[in-house]
Amino acid sequence: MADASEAERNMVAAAALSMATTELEYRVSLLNSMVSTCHERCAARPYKEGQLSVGENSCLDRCCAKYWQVVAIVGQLLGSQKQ
Amino acid sequence: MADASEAERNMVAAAALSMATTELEYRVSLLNSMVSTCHERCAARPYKEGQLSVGENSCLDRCCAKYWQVVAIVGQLLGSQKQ
Amino acid sequence: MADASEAERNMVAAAALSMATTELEYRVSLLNSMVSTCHERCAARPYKEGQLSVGENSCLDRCCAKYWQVVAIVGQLLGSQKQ
Amino acid sequence: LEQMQVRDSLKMYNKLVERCFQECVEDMRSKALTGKEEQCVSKCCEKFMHVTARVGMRFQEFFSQMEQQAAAAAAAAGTGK
Amino acid sequence: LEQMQVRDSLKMYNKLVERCFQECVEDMRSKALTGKEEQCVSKCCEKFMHVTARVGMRFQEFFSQMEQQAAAAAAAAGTGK
Amino acid sequence: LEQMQVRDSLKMYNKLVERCFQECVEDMRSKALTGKEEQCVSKCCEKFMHVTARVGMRFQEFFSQMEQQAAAAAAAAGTGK
Repeated sequence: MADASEAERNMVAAAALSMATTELEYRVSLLNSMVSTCHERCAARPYKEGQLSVGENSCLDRCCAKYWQVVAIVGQLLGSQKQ
Repeated sequence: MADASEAERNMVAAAALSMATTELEYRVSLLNSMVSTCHERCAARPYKEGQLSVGENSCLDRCCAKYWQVVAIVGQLLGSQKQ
Repeated sequence: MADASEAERNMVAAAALSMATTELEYRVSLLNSMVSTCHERCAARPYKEGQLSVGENSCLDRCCAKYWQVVAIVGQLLGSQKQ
Repeated sequence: LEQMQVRDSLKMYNKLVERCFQECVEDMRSKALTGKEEQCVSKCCEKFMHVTARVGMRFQEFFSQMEQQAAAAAAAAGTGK
Repeated sequence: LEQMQVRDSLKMYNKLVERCFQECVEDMRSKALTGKEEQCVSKCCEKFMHVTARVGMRFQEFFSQMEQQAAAAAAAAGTGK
Repeated sequence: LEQMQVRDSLKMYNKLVERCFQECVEDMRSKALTGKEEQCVSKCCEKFMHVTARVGMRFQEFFSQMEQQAAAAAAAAGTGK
């Protein structure tokens, strides 16, 4: 009996770890897309400075804000389609 | 003896599972490329409609047909080079 | 005692294998980017020949040489930022 | 395998967001999407799902056809004996 | 997870090299980077790191805000009982 | 590791198909590849394999050189003791 419940707990822990890993992978890949897309849009070319200017910084903030909105719209549409 | 053959069977099963996973990954990635490439080619811009028009649908069918032909040509050339 | 040291050796071996796999993945992905980028830059279009011309070959050699230099610069900057 | 499916759908989600952002978001002068951008994102996403369904259908047809041919060839080889 | 982090940073390293190569290396007439190309690669890399830091900050803000809202909603539901 | 190699070659296969499709297939007015498209795909694929071989050669040279230098440096450090 003790054995069975331990095995069960182990399985639950493994499933939780695997879900957490998937969630983490998702966030990492989302962050990477945001960085890449917003760098593309906001970094002034040709590269003269390594630092970000004030304009570039506020462009990045707006880019992130818009990105979250796109995430929300797409998530809603994908979710509604599944049902 | 029984043990050895069971271990063997387990190894064969594991190898088969791993091959099936690789095959599945290959198909998923092939499907993703087809979807992405054919969306690129056939979806009319700017996006006015969420639905596909008749023209878009037949464009997609032709795109898939051509894609398979490219898959075949490349597969043949990669195969012939290996030998 | 013998058991503990064997477990330890196993863990060290597993860690080494995992590091070697990561290193290998890194090299494979670096090679793939080089191939893709230098093909992009050096392969003459439209594709008339399957073979590489003399010009294409030396373009590829220079492309690889420049690629390594970029690898070095980026590596140095990423390294210096970490400390 | 179920785990793999979840991962693939999250990957597709991320890619769809990236694609529709790049095709629809025009400038960074405001913090909020304009009405036009928002509409474009919705249509882009909807269209992409329809494309996925259509291409997926053709994809499955192709593979099931291939398997039938392989089975037919195997049967023919058996008869030829 | 640590393993995953190492892999992710190596992946990012590779992508950064590819991006800055493509944006900065102009031609293949010489074996060595020109001074201009070299400078561009440095600035490209530096800028990218700053972009990563800024976007990462906004990213974490967003998720911690979401978690706070979820906690607040849970608390409100508890009170409502 | 062998498994990894199979996966990598399948990945490369997929990417090669995508690349040559995008560079060679010009329009979607017919269900079959035109002669010109077909030829382009063959040349594209062949050329890519040659590029891979050439770049792979330079790649290996570079890493074996690096390892030699590391070995030489280690030997020099040993002598210096």
